[in-house]
Amino acid sequence: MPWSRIEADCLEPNFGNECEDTTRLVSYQDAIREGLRQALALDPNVFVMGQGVDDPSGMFGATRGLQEEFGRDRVFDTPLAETALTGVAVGAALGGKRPVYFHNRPDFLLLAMDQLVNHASKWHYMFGGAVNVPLVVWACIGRGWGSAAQHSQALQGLFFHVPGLKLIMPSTCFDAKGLLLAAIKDNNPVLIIDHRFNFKQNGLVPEKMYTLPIGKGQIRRTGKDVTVVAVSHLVVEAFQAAEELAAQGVETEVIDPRTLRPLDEALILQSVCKTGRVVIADTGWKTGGVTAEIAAMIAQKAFSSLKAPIERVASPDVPTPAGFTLEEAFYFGKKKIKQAILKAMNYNQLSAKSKEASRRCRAG
Amino acid sequence: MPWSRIEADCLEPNFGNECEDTTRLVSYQDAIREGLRQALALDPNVFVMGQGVDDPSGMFGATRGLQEEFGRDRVFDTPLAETALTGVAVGAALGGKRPVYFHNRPDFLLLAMDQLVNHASKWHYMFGGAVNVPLVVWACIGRGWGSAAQHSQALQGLFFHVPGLKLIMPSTCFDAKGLLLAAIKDNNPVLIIDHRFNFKQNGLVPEKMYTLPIGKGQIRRTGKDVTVVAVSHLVVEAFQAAEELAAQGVETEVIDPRTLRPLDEALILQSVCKTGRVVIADTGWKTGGVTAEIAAMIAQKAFSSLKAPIERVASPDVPTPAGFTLEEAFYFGKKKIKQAILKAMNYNQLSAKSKEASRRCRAG
Amino acid sequence: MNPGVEKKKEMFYAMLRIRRIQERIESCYLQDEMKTPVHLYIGQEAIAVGVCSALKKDDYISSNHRSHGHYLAKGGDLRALIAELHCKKEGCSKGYGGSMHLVDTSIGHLGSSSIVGGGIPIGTGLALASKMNGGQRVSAVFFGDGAADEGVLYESINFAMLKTLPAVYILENNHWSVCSHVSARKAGDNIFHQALPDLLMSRKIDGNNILAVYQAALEAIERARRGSGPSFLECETYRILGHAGCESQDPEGYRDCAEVKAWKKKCPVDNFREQLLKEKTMTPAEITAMEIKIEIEIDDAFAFARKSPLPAGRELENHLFCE
Amino acid sequence: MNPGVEKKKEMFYAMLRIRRIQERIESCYLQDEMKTPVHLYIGQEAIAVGVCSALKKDDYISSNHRSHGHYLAKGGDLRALIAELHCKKEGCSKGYGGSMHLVDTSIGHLGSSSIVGGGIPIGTGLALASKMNGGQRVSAVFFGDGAADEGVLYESINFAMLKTLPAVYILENNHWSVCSHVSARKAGDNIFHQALPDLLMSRKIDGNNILAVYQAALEAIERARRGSGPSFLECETYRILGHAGCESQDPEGYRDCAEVKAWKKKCPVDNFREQLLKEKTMTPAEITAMEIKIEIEIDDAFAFARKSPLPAGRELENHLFCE
Ligand SMILES: Cc1ncc(C[n+]2csc(CCOP(=O)(O)OP(=O)(O)O)c2C)c(N)n1
Ligand SMILES: Cc1ncc(C[n+]2csc(CCOP(=O)(O)OP(=O)(O)O)c2C)c(N)n1
Ligand SMILES: [Mg+2]
Ligand SMILES: [Mg+2]
Repeated sequence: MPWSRIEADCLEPNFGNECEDTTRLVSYQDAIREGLRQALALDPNVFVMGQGVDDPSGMFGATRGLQEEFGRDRVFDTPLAETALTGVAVGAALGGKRPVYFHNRPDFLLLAMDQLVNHASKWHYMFGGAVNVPLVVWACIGRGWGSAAQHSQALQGLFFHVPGLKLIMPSTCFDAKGLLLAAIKDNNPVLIIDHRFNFKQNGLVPEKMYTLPIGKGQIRRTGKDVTVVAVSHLVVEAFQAAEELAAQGVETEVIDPRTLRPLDEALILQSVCKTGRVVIADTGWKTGGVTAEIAAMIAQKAFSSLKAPIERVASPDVPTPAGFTLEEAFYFGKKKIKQAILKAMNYNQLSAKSKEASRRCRAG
Repeated sequence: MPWSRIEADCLEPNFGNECEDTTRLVSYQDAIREGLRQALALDPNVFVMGQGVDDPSGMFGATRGLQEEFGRDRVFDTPLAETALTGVAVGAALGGKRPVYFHNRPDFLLLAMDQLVNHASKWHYMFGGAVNVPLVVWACIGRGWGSAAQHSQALQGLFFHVPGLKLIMPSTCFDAKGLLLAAIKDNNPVLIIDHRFNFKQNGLVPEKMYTLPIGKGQIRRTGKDVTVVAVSHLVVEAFQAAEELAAQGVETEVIDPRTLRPLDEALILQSVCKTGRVVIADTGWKTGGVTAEIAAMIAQKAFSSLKAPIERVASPDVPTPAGFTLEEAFYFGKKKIKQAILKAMNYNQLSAKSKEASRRCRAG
Repeated sequence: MNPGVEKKKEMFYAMLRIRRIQERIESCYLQDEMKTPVHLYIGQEAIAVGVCSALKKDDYISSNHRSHGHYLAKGGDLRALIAELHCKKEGCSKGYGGSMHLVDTSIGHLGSSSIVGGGIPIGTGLALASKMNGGQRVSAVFFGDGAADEGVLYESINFAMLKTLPAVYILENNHWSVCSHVSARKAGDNIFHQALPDLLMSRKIDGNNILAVYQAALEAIERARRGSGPSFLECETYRILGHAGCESQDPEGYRDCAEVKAWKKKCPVDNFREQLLKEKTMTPAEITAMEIKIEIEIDDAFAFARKSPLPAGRELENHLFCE
Repeated sequence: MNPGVEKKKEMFYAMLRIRRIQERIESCYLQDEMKTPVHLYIGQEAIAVGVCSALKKDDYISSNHRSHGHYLAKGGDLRALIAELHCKKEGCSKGYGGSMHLVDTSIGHLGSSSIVGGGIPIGTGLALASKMNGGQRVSAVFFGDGAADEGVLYESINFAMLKTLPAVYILENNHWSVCSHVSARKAGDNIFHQALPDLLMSRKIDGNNILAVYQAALEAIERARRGSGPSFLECETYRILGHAGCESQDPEGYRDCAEVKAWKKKCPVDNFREQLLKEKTMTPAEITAMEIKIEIEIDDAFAFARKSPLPAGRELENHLFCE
């Protein structure tokens, strides 16, 4: 049953842009766990809580063994009471602690919305800066094996809309560790939304403690023809799509924002200014989701650079179905990203303009 | 204290497009109450629940007197237990009832997210159509008098992202009644997000029972130069801005989508095709909100018609502050919409293109 | 009150049938034809059967991720269940739901939620709908000890007491929520046992004893139909297998093998079989006949499921809204 | 245990001071200089003062929309409160929070929530932080009968019992949530009174009797500091004024005038004054002196607040994130 276990059995693509100083291959789960261990060892105020963080399966392996090492007071299981426990984490953070709350799936965060949105993300502002909430909440998107409507939602589109909440979606082992540590170090509430497909990867990760800046994206592949902004595990899919299209002479630039809020707008705009063509790929629902904001932002700030309509590749606007034939239609990856790239490439501005104008205005 | 009471002391603008068959002026609260009364009288399965629906203040007056008329079984107060009570409403709907759950403020809906998003909006799909949830949830955005961060959120940007949930935001007395009745008649979960400023209005409302189609917008003013898509009480602000700009020779088309999900894309696109310039105004936060989706949709589907970047007028990306001087900076209306219209009008595509291109690509 | 010979046989048959169905699912599961996370009900059969045997066909049930037992005990269609586990078009949820999302409106089962605790207020709402219609349909709400951690239970029971709803809350305390023992999540006894008895009838029952469950359920259901309000039945039981999937997929090391062993001895099916044989309510031959009948039915259901067509990808956007 | 003369005087002074401050706010409110929804604490002073008099300065409190009493009783700065009500820069929340969002970190008040029940788990988390640091700081969590409807209370108390946290839950049962009587929302008695006493010390107290509240609070706080876990104190009291704003703004017709009248007679400040005079703990002259001192302090605070600058619109985006 591939549902609850994942093997780290593939290597990340060689993006060629990080971690020059190590040759150490580490699995995604171990990268996270190493970050947690280092944070727990460094700062006695850090603690880890969540349903099943002390399980043998240990949150996809990310928390395995931590309770043995750091004790039951610093790594502990919680009741199934997401509303209260999120508030407890907020309160502990106000009391000087640095909780890392593993929430398992984003679906369950819907029970924690009041504490996350009404409380954690407003607390600093609401009191004019007198207090702050150094809280990390982590959740991992489920996918496949009939996880269905309530166990596989990619809900970043909701949290992305909330001021006061930082939102991280890593895609590499290196980033998973460095951004987790940055989140723990941050004095504000930070939500990390991970994806179970990331846990298939092994990648280069230095042993030392390091943090990555929250708000800085990364170019995963340079190209001059078209820009793809891809989120989380779709970075790998976009990269592969780009490599394949290179054979056809299309040079794709792949951008991994790494953190959605704050978003590295400059990096994206710079690329769009060069290419004039854009594809945005996100695992969440299309309408009102992450692709909408990034597209709207580009369409406004790089208006005159755009040579073609921005293509948005996102999940269809339906709940996730259980059946695998339906899942196949629901999920997407390399193939659909390739199609979108080609669509953006093949758009001919001038001819389209006249064609569309005549068609529309006849209708209008 | 203007906080909890609102007087219906002004007349809606004469949009000239609805309700030709009556001269009856009705306040916004009475329009809603009349709709509720007619639904309660027509269908014994309809009932009204919510904190304070039997109060003397009666939900801004919208539910006043209904308990006296229809009894305590059909119009009743609830405990402060938004999570469970939303689930109770879902269950009652599954059991054949048509609950109308008044939730007061959208801020409190954050406690009901699990039932709204994980349950109500997925139930029909998740069971392959075997069951359905004819549920209406109503909430009214607070504003002013230091309502502050937890009592004035315009959260449509969150709910807008959720497949399976219809989302209505009326702006006139006529629509408030007709769309409420359409929502009650609908066999799916429908969320109505209202705004307390709407309750200042009186407008023409026929006495008869009528429904308006969910998914059809309305042109509130025709114009050939620029399109403004405005949501909820901003329709009036946009209309006034348009009227004032007409004196300066700018002819603004004002579109009221009325329902955000489904969205009347055709109506919007038709207008944009004509004008080529767009302003979108929404009461919610800017990033990842309603303006993002509408802008992205237009930028894609009317790409070649656009003569200027789409302007988005929305709330700043911070929690609502309490202080009135800060509130003044936070909220916006006619003035900011006017500025945005002028900005869109003054954009000169060709000159901007060359300027921007040279600037950007030097930076890049 | 002794349920009588026929009722006992029926209940035994229902338990045995659920057990055999679960076993068959388990034994086929690693073939990967059922691509959906199954949460087997083995060891808890007495609860679903005990309660549902006391319900009428048009009474409501609400269920959770561990859904097969409730669905079958209430009378849900077996073929439609197995087809759903195969994510087929003729599944009860047409392949959109999978194992955790079963439905059969013909028996008052309006859908199970896989959000822990999610079904509790919904079941309460069904009781409200029933009360508004005269209160003759009882709403039986099944949930686990994990769900009892959620505040929505407190809110729901308060509401049911407030409105004297015809609801029966059935806590299946199988001691575990995934790999978390109830003692890691819950302080002391379930507080609802301390509610005022006229507001909430409360019982703690041996959930592996079908007759005890049946008896308590009868009492609770009778109370509900009488208009006297809700009840809370805590049924002590045990999750014999792992949280999800089959036995071999249970991770090691989180619980004591001796504990599992001890509970296996308290098997509700075996014990009831022995009792029925001892008191001569049934003969071994009758049981053999049952086993055969069940096996045929299961074979048929699996054959049906395998033959049933798969939903096509282009049907993805169906069923988002109801006309 | 008798608190002694000095302590009694202190407590009386604290109650009188809160009362006079609330009255002043009420009397000025219709001038519309305080553009923020105020929820006055008149009639409930014995609770905040009784509890906070038993707390140390670095103990934590969590508060709600009806926030003035808790803030003042714990020692929050008066000028900063009045300035906040005027939405001024020198307000405790710099004008970003308003009446419902008070804070004073120097006295363990880390911010009040206006989401009913929202502060309950946060106060529980403060108790967790304290426990992790040795458990010497107690977390006192104030909330109303409306908040007791919310499931988060059940979840929070369960967690506090599970982890034996140094938390004291103080339910201020003033019988009303806006215009909803507690009987329209709650079935029967508060169920936490039935918890096992070693898990949760539970008391039902006359919340208008300062000595009773103080006594119970001492017990609960001592228990918390000893590491024995949480307590639940239900203080019966009454909301004399309307839900928000001043008396004249209370809508009519939702409650019986006789009820209000009867509770006005149980005024915690008046009754304690009489008692202290009768038992000769204080003289009328001492009380007059107190009144004068308080009035001067209030005048000063309002003058301070009026003079304080307003936050500028361009500061809108400050304080979103902490560096
Ligand atoms: C709100 C929520 N939190 C967490 C989960 C993950 N989860 C799925 S099943 C389960 C175990 C629930 O335990 P219990 O209610 O005792 O039922 P059992 O599995 O023992 O039958 C958990 C934690 C979930 N589905 N929903
Ligand atoms: C979750 C939530 N629901 C509803 C409200 C609206 N509301 C604000 S104060 C209040 C009354 C709460 O009553 P109670 O807790 O008894 O406090 P009291 O006002 O009596 O002091 C309500 C319903 C809210 N702020 N938060
Ligand atoms: Mg369990
Ligand atoms: Mg109250």
